[in-house]
Amino acid sequence: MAEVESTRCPSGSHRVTVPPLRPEAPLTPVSLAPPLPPTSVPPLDKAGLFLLWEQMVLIRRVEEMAAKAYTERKILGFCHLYIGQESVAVGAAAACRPEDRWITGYREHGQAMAKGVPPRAMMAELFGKRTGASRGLGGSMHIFDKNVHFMGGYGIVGAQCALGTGVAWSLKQLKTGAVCLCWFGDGAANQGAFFESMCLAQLYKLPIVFVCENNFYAMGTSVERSSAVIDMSVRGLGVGMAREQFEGFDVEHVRNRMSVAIEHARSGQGPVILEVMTYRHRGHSMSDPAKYRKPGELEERKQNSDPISITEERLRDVGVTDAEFEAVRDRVEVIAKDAYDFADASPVPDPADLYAYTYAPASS
Amino acid sequence: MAEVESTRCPSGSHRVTVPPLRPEAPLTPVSLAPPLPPTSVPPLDKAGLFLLWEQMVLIRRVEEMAAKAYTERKILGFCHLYIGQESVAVGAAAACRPEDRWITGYREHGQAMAKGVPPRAMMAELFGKRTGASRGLGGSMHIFDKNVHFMGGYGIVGAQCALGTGVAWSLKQLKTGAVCLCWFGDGAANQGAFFESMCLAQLYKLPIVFVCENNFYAMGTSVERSSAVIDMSVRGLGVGMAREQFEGFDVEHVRNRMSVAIEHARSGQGPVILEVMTYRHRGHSMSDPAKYRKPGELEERKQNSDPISITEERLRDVGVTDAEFEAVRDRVEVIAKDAYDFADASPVPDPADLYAYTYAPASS
Amino acid sequence: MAMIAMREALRQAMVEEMRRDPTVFLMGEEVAEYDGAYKVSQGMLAEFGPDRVVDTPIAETGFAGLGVGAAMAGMRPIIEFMTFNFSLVAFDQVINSAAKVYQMSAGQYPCPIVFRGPNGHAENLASQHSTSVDSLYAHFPGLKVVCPATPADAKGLLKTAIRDNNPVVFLESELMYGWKGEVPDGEYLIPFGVADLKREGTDLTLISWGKPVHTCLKAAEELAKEGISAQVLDLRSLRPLDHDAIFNAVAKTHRVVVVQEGHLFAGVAAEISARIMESCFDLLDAPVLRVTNRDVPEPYATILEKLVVIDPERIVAAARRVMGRA
Amino acid sequence: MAMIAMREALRQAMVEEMRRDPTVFLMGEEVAEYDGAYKVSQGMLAEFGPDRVVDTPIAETGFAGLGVGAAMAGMRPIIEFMTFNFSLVAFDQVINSAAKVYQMSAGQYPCPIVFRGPNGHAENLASQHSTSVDSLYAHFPGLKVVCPATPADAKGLLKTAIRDNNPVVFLESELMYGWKGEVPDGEYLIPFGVADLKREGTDLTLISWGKPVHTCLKAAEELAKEGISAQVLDLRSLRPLDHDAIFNAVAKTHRVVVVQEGHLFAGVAAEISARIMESCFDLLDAPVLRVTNRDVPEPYATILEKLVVIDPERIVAAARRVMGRA
Ligand SMILES: Cc1ncc(C[n+]2csc(CCOP(=O)(O)OP(=O)(O)O)c2C)c(N)n1
Ligand SMILES: Cc1ncc(C[n+]2csc(CCOP(=O)(O)OP(=O)(O)O)c2C)c(N)n1
Ligand SMILES: [Mg+2]
Ligand SMILES: [Mg+2]
Repeated sequence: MAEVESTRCPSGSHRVTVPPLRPEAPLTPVSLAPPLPPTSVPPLDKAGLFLLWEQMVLIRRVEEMAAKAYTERKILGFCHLYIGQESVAVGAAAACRPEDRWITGYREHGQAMAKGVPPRAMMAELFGKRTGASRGLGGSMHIFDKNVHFMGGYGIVGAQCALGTGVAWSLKQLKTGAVCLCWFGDGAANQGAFFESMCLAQLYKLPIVFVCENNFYAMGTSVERSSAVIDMSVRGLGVGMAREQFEGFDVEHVRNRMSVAIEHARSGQGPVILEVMTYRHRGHSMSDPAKYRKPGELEERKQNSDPISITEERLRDVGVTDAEFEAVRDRVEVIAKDAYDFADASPVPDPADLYAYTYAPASS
Repeated sequence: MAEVESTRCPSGSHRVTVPPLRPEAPLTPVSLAPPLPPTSVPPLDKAGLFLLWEQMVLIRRVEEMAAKAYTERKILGFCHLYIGQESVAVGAAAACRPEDRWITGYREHGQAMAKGVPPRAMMAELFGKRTGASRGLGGSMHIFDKNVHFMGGYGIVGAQCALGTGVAWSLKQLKTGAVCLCWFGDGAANQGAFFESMCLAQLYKLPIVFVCENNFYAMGTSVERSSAVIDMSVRGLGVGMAREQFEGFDVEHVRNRMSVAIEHARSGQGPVILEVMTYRHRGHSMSDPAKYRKPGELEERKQNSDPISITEERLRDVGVTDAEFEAVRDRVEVIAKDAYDFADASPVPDPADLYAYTYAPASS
Repeated sequence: MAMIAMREALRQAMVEEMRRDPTVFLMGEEVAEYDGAYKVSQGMLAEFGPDRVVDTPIAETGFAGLGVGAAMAGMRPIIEFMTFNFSLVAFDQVINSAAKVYQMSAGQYPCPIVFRGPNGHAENLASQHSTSVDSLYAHFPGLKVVCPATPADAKGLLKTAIRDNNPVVFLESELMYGWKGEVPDGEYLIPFGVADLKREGTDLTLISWGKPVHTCLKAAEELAKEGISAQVLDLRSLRPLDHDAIFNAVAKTHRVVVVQEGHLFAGVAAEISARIMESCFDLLDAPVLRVTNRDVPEPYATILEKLVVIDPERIVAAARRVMGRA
Repeated sequence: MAMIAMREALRQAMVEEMRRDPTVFLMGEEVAEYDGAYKVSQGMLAEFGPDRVVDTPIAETGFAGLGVGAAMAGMRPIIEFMTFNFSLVAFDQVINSAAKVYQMSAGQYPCPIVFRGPNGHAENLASQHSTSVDSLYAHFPGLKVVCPATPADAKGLLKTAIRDNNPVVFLESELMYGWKGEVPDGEYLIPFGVADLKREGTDLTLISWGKPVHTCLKAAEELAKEGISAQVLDLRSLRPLDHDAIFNAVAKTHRVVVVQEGHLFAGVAAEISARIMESCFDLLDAPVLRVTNRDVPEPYATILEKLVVIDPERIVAAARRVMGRA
């Protein structure tokens, strides 16, 4: 009876006699999505830029207060600060309409405030108080505010990309004209959830902008150590998505490029993936001493790439005075202090809240 | 007390006064992995090509037998035939060394036989017999044969990509000089597991070739309906991986391009992703009437792109005679019939096998 | 009352709800142009079009999460898993997103979504295609878990699921799609948390849900021949669970066998058993026994497979034991 | 005997095994250059280099599956999940690949892999970072599930896990990493499936595993003050489970409370309870009770969190009830 040896690999040492059938070149040339067009929104005037500066300063002050409260053990658990990245959220907000939805990860304080979550509600959430944005159930990682369409911070890296895709699905189907901004980090760009979301968003041409904030680190892992490609917007090429990478330290530049991307998504041309290069000044969370930075790196960044200083200089160049800066700083101080005091004085959640939010009531 | 309105989005209707800080262009130009070099393996001679033709014919005959056995209810459950795609597995095997590992999905009969799994062991597994490659525990979707380094068919779409990446990890660390060929379909190229595997394989420069067999359909969904990009090798761009797409109907062409990719991986240059365009002649599984094809599509493909006919014509051109073809066909018929008879006559598994393979014994 | 198959009952539920509420849509692999891998959604694309009956790529994490986000943003997705085996790929989205977002947002974002599809054993599909997920999902507060055993229940429960404001895991069975049963005419809904006594009896209660209810009914027939009067309680939903019905059954028959498809260890059957002990210890005349799959991954070969899955004989044997007759 | 912290005991186990067997390696997020998110792997990169102590991107499905493939191909990976919450993203790879490949291949490919990391409640981390996965993994045949409560057990069990030829899910606790205990000098291994009576008693048995063992010990102290002599049985592994130890305990004390972190429904505590009923019904003087988390997703605020998690008071209350004193 015949045996099966004939199905093994041939040795490959045969001589040339059969002419090849087809040429060797790859069949289809790769067609990449075209680059995004230049910015069409008008540049900001002095007042407009000053307002963005104020927002950045406010976000930073509120977070500095949070850092203080953390050392006082008024805030517990994880607390991931956004300090150093403020220009990205504030620039994006300046490019959005109020009805646009935002969804993001756990490093969301700055995004939440930029989108309009009141500092009081945010700080009270960090304190775990009943007056918090999520009534003390969510804490630092889970800020939600439906009033301003801030659809939450999430704790599972990358998972929010799929949620954002679904938000965009509904925005499209319900013909809202709104866009979803879906935020995540350089580390999250390795998650399957992110990839599948890109596949779906591009296939269905959903109104979503994936915003990867590349702050150079995912916890202690620098981006060169976590990925063979360090511009995460390049991930979009694999699914045919429009993409762009840009530096995010200048808030107006962020606003300009975001505007283009958001317009692309809003107009029905499909999703966009952006990588915004930024830098976090603090550790990953409050417990991280951030020893993984190169010597002098943080100082250099603070010196040259601090978004608040950069905008401050530009404002000085167009004549904003020390007194004007001081006045805003004072106002911000009052707001930040008020947020802290409000959170501190607020009541803790009621035990009834524990059982009230496991299931939504049966009728809509 | 100050309120929080200042943190809302500004209206964006400010006039031009502040000069922009940075230019608008994307920062870093995208650098794509360079194309693979041309083939360096010598062309096949007549005998070599004839051998590959024989293997393709054998695989097809064995699968046709399996189809018959399925209608006789000797094979149950899912049964995904490879008919029409034989050139891909056979061409790949001709480019591999025996110590190279293969891992794949559930449409693996052809790959298994090309890698050297005996038709008897394969058919007996389909029949659920004790003499089967997986002793009747695995069935059609889970053929394993450690002797020939065929590391299994798996049923969760895309999951094998992560396993293959791990196989490649060990091959590298254990300095075996072997390469892992990791097979999957066009549909699987949407799975997060596949994406994360690419990220890891590229980061660690593992000796793995990801082989996407694009047979135009994932069940009833054509590739244009499942993805915005229809060349799945393009997915590799997002992680910086060397890539190539080519047609897979000519077995020698497959062997040639596979050789280049495998050599790339073996030499330590890192992974490669290939898309091989192919076509399945049967339904997704035995129960699929495949009504989703365009009218005439299947006939056209069988006419113009059947890998066995294509190679047959080339062999005729170099003088292979009808008698020579017939002789091989007869031999193949004997082997396929033998596999069927062997499977049919083999004993069913012993009930003890049920409990023997849940846990491996404690000592290695 | 019309006699219709399970798949048609499920389709009727979806079609009626989609006509009623334009925010309901069905999404999953092969649900549209292919009419569903198991033809549950046959004809729905033609009626509702590709925006409401939506084929997806093979990206379960992606489209399960998409469903959750869509639910948060005002729609009511029905997400079909081709089978629930593949939901393990999307497990994080069901547990960490769907089940928790209402709580994390303190009620700001309800998540009205249905995850449905065939669960558990089919035939000769081997270990990766035979997982029962009941116990995995019922473990988690925030989810509702429903498992109909008849076409009538399937229709009424699925309509309730689609209108519910919470994530519902709706477990069907591939082997049952063709099974027929009488379905009431006109619109009706069946509330969650209400078990159904599918057969009355006095000596012992067989508690089950989903397809094994029928295995229990067969076993009860057998037992009747031996003079043992077994009643069959179909839980219909696991979350919420109908405590009262369980406890009434124990109070009536004092003997119970719980029959569950899938793995034994920390399964739903263990939960029922533990609860009965906790709440009705003194009512029990015998320990509650469980009949579940054997504790192995499911094999392909029929001869082995039959040893793994539950069958009437094993239920009868357990019943005899609780009756003190074994 | 040296007093060392849990994290050091775990590290000793890994280091000893890596010195002994060159195919063992550690892989996970932040395990190398950062010395581990919780410093369990401190110093290991320096000793073993980047090929054996390997940082990964945030790609749990990818690196869990990578581990399984590496195990099939001849190595012995230790895969660290930064926390087991994130293992839900990789759930399919643990269940459908790791637990089943030995069976699917009929023994051709054993899968000697350890998945380890902190499990369950930490503090103030809210719902997505507080999942206990014991019940999810123990449900599946093909996996072993181990959960040490002391540094000595942790070391001996982890060494056993690394040498085992099967996938082992090894559950630690973030809150325990700093806890110290005596660890024997020299090499030793602790077999799976052997429970440890952490405290002797005569009136009732508290059965637990992992961190709650200590909560039980505290409760036992309290109960002693009330004149109730409670023994504490630490299961140490859930799969395999030490039936004999459980049944001996029931035979001795006739009253049992099972204490489990995580959700109640279809949890491991239900399994223990159901098994006791099945095998020792007549030995029981009272129903077995369970103490677990409240049936809600875990909240952030301390005041609510404390209501959710188990504490000595709830165990004492349950113990009083089984003693008929409540
Ligand atoms: C799935 C998952 N894996 C791991 C973690 C733990 N973790 C939390 S944040 C983080 C780093 C994320 O880095 P990046 O995406 O760059 O965001 P960044 O913190 O820099 O804003 C990790 C690993 C998690 N939360 N979820
Ligand atoms: C995760 C997962 N989702 C869905 C399925 C069901 N399924 C089996 S094969 C298949 C299509 C796969 O198509 P493709 O990857 O193109 O491979 P082909 O069958 O064409 O060889 C689907 C959807 C599965 N097995 N696993
Ligand atoms: Mg980062
Ligand atoms: Mg295909």
